[in-house]
Amino acid sequence: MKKREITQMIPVAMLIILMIAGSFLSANFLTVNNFSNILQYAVESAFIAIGMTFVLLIGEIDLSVGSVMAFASVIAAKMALAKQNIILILLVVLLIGLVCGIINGFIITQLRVEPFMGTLVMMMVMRACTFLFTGGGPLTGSVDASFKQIIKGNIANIPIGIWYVVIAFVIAYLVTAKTRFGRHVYAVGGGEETAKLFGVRVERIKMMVYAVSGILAALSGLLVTARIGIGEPRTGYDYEMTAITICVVGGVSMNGGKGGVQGTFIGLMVVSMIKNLMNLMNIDVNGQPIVTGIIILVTALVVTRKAKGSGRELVREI
Amino acid sequence: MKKKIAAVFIVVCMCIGMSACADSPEKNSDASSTEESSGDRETEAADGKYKIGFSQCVMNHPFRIAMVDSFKEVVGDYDDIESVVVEGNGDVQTEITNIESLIQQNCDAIVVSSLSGTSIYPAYKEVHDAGIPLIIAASGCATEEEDAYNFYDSFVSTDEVEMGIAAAQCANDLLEGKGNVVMIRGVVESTNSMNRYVGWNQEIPNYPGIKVIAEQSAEWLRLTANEVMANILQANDDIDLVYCENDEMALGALEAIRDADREDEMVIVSMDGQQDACEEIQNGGAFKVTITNNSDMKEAVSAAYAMAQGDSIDKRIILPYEIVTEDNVKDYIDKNY
Amino acid sequence: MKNKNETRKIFFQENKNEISIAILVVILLIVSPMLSEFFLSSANILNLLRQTAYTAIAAIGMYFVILIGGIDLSIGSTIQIVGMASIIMLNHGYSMGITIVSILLLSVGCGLINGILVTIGKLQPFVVTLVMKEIMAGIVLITTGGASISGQSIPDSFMVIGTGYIGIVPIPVIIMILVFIIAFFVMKKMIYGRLLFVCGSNRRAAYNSGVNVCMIQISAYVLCSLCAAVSGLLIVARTGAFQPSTTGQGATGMEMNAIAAVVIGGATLAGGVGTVTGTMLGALLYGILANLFPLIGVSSYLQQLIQGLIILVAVIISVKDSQSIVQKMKVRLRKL
Amino acid sequence: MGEQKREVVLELKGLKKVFGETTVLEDIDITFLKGEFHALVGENGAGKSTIIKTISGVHKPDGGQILLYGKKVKFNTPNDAQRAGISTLFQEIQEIPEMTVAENIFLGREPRRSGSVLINKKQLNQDAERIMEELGLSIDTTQRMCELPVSGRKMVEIARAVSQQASVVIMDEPTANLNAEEINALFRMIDALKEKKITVIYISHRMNEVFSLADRVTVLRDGKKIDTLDSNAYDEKSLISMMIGRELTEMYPKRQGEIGEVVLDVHNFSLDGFFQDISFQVHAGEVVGLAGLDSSGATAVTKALFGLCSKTRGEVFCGGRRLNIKNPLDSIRQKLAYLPEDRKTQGLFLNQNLIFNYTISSLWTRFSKMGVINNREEKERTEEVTKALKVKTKGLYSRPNELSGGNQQKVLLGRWMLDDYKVLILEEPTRGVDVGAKSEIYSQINQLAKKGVAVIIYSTEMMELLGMSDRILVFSTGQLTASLSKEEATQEKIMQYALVR
Repeated sequence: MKKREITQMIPVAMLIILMIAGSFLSANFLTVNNFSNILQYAVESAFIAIGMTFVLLIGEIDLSVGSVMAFASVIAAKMALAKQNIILILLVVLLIGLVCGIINGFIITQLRVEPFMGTLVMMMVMRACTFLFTGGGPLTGSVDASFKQIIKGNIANIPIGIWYVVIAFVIAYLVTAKTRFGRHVYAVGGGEETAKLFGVRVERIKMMVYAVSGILAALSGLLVTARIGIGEPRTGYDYEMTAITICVVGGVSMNGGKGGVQGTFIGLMVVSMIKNLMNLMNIDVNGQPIVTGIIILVTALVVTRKAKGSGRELVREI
Repeated sequence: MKKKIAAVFIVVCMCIGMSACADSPEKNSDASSTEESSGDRETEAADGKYKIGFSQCVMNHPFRIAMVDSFKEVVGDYDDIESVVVEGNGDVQTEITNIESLIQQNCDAIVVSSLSGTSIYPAYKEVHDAGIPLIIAASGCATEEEDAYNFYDSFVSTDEVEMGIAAAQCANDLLEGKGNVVMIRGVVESTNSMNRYVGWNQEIPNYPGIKVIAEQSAEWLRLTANEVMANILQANDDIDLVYCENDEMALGALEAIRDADREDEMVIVSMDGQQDACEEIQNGGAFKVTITNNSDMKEAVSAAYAMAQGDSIDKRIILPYEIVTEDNVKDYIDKNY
Repeated sequence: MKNKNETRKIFFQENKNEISIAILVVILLIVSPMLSEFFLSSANILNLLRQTAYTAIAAIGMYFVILIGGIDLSIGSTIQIVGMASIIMLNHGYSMGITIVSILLLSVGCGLINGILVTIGKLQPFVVTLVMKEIMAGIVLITTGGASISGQSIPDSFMVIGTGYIGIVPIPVIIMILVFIIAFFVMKKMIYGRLLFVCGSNRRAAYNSGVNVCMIQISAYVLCSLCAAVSGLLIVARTGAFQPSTTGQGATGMEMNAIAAVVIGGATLAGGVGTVTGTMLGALLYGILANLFPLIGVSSYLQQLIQGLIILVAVIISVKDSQSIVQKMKVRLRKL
Repeated sequence: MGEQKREVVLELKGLKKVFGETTVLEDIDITFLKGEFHALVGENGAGKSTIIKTISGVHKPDGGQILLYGKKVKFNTPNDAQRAGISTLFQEIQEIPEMTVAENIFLGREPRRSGSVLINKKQLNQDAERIMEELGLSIDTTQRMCELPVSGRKMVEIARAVSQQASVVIMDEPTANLNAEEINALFRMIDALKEKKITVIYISHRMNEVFSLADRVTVLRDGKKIDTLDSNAYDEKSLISMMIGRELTEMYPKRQGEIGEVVLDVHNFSLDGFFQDISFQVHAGEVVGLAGLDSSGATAVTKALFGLCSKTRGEVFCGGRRLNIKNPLDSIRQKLAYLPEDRKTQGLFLNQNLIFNYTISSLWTRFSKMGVINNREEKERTEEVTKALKVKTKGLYSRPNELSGGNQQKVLLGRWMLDDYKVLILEEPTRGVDVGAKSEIYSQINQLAKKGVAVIIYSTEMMELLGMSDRILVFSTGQLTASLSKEEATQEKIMQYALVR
């Protein structure tokens, strides 16, 4: 079994163990509509986790996704309450995501600010703008049903949320595995100097990655608005940390160049299942981060051990 | 090399030095450890206007914002009150700093609404030491035996423990004594969630027929409540009543119940009396009862105004809470919105 | 003999960052009284320093970790767990001495776990400390069930740490100055400080020069948790009761404030750059803003916006310096 | 083969390159013919790598022109050179470890499905497969680069060059750390390139490779071109003499220090995979040179002595006591000193001031009491050393990356002069150092030797070893093949013992 398969097996093994344990612990865990329920409520985390996967693949980080999500959600709510047509709302949301992503990219690539600090600033600024826009409380009122259909409707009697998750991951997989942009993302993450040497425009790739992350965060903000029908400025607290958790559980390495969107999907399923299981078993939800935390440590320790087995080096690693 | 230490010491000494030489205004005496007797402050303010400060703990919840708006509106009616509002962001350290800045601004009376329970008591002590009357509005307060009890002068709020008890009674009436209840709590560590929980657990034991089959937290958020409720619906087939600790979560739960189209199987009891919750009760869905928390600051301001003028106010002013049900929801909406 | 302006030139050239931050702080100190006449009163300044003390001590701990090129997101939860443990122990009648010693041991334990996982386990510091933060926060919420624990029999000597005064200066401020002096002495005069700089700058070169890189890295995480414990003790000693923090509701946690203070002070996350004075000034800047905003009635969200922009400006200034160094290095590397 | 008129592919006219104040290349005129195997030979520092880096666009020439098929070309990035058909294999392998072989070959030029944005994965692998067969390789193109041995990764780089329809392939020391049959595979590849009429520019220290393959050889010395010879117009002796040219002049200061008793005694020292049972002795005041071609194990010995490698076997005695060294800290405590090969990444702290760089290893012993550093003493001693080494710097507070290569090396040497060490291990002491600084470093080494320090020098520059050392140990494929005293050691003899048989 080649080394690469082993490292990708771990998240899958984690998933299977969880399913088996779940079926014992709660009778109606392993049912079709419970899983459709899990997938339906994982749409927002899925979009943000995919965006975060791209950023982690180039070896950097984006802390501003939670706040961008909230800002887009609040703007979309304002427009939806004013009964604007859905296409216009979608365009505005995409624009917000794009602009935030490009600002992030500009701060990091042109001003040479470290990704952690650059996106932390964006997080604080966007969160403040969100609350200043709504004046603190949520924007309430009645939203017409067709707007809610974005997340509530069914296509071929499968809830639309599941379609979003599946389509998003298929597109993301195609982009990372099959397009030149996707391969260059891995190249930048795997060896930036080498990539630059062979004509990969590293800075352009980074800008595009942050734009993708911003757009996906804004889209998930739109979905939240459709789901709850109001503009809640407190949306998206800690979503960036959850997204990083999902990616790391899925085997994406934070040094860049390793892991993939398929791992992130498994990570998403693992994390969502834990939350769902805890709700079903009526366990205090505060315990959930402990379980995910331990899973991360186990997968991370095992994955790094596996990578160590490469050839015999002369000088000892420190 | 020694010069490098100077860079910091200049700044730190300047702070301490300035504070020592600055002529500390006679009103707030040095916060030395000697107990400052609170009663005998002069009553009238310098220019005949009274300054009342209001420290709100967090500004991201409609109920909290409603309190600040009503405070400003009520103060507007009095012509000789000048209001100072400071806003926290949920972090108790910021709240303490805000209250201290109210003390610096020589307020004649301070109204505080806090979520942080015991961690805020040092700020109450400082207000007390500075001899400024302190009114606690709509938040947890010290019980008799705690020493913080004598720091504040008046507690003007709906008694949330009472609201918890009322919620239990409503649940019992709706279920006629028997049924399964799902409880969705707010941020478990915030005091008003804690008080409502205490109230509910005091009352429920005397209705043996009612069983709480699920209890989860949804952090006051509609989106989280939506997901948590969807999961709970998966796990439990016969649910008769859903009790939420605020309207936001109740509306989120309602959304999930409608998605699972089980609205006719259960009823919803919640608190806060928000506008969209009342409208939900009006068009008669599963949403049956909401117990209104009183965000009206009239009593609090009048208590502060009186204290500023030196006359005393009794220690506990309990604002009535209203139970809004289908029949009285119409006039409640006309009155408030 | 080296002439006067020679040493002065070196002094300015060496501490460009610290001086630019000190100037920013002084400007703020001059502008603030104009904005609000209550700023310059003695009680307000002392309160400002008291509030800054908690963040400053935690930031000095964070400085050690950032200097060696790592990061520690778990100090927020360390402060929580320290607070909880101390109140529980005092309620069970342990003496103050035993409580404080066991608290410091507890935080050393947390620091060791972080350090060992990062150094020996070779894991990403971000992931390790994020996980530790979640685990510790979970432990706090489960043991307290979210309710606050009020201290029944808190000895006065414990309360004095949080609420007492020496002369007019609150004890936490004095402890802050003490921690700063110790840290300054360690970084300037002790071998340990020199080894931190060296490990942060180039791990392989440090190893080749006979530095025990693993021990230094682990000790940095232990120091960081220790400082967080001191800060936690001060916070809980002030109230005599423990309240699980509701900061989850969006206020940037203690760790983000500490990281911001260190970075404003001129340090870079890559390691090897930054001084204790810079961190101290960064924390002071943060404290002054936090004190000034309520005085002039700025809404809490406008505060967060302004703080974010100030961090950006400070980071760009410090990046300009280290950038020129890194730029030159890259060019040289390509030449050889 | 006669001098028939073949088409000139690449021509360098009056090429000039200056680093700081030293001119590294001076009016170089070389022509490369189509399909020929052209070797560049010369000592270390003769300018071979600089020529390649200038051609391949890593550096910009400071004078003269590069003509490709007669037209003047200008490359500002290596990518422009590649597109123009000149691809280069640098000494360090340029690869993305986690991506597959096929992706590494076509990095930046992935074939796209007609019209769509998607990569045509099938075609990508097919093209890679095709190139592999063409060059007679059996590497599975879906494997990841990090799973291949070093030779495999080198082959992939060559395949990448071929896939770029390169008309010129430049190789810098390609056979370094390759074993015998890997080298044969490389030669077979080079023959395949020759059939495809691709010009190969080849740099190597290994004379046997040069003799067996090269059509033409250009000899370089001190940045100037000596001559270009056809394959039949030279033999090993004349080539080496042309390379050396200058006799052992005053370049290496004489030293008559007397040789003391044995300081370092090594008995069948071995590290599996790198060297087997090496035994030698080093006396106080004696300079021992370690000579050996790449992957001969010489540099592994120096690293193992200083404690950088794990799982070494055999005994090492220092001053009579058996050394049990697990890491560099033990070595320093036993008074061993070590100057690493690559000063930038393994030696210096580029963003700390000079005092930090100087005193790091002698803080415990010289400059501190109970953990407190004595700053005044530190500044005085570092000032002394800086004057002694004549390091050109703006002051003790400047950073190493503001210094030239020579001054940086002096700072590193100065680090081990602040305390008295018994054994000084040097790796490539004067690599990338200008001539002026070289002689100062040599005189310092001699002074240290005079004071009784046992010095071990590993260097790929044979001239340096001959000039400096009292005894030369020659290594080849992990074995100690010869121990030549100062008198009997000559370039030819060293080369004989060093060459891979």
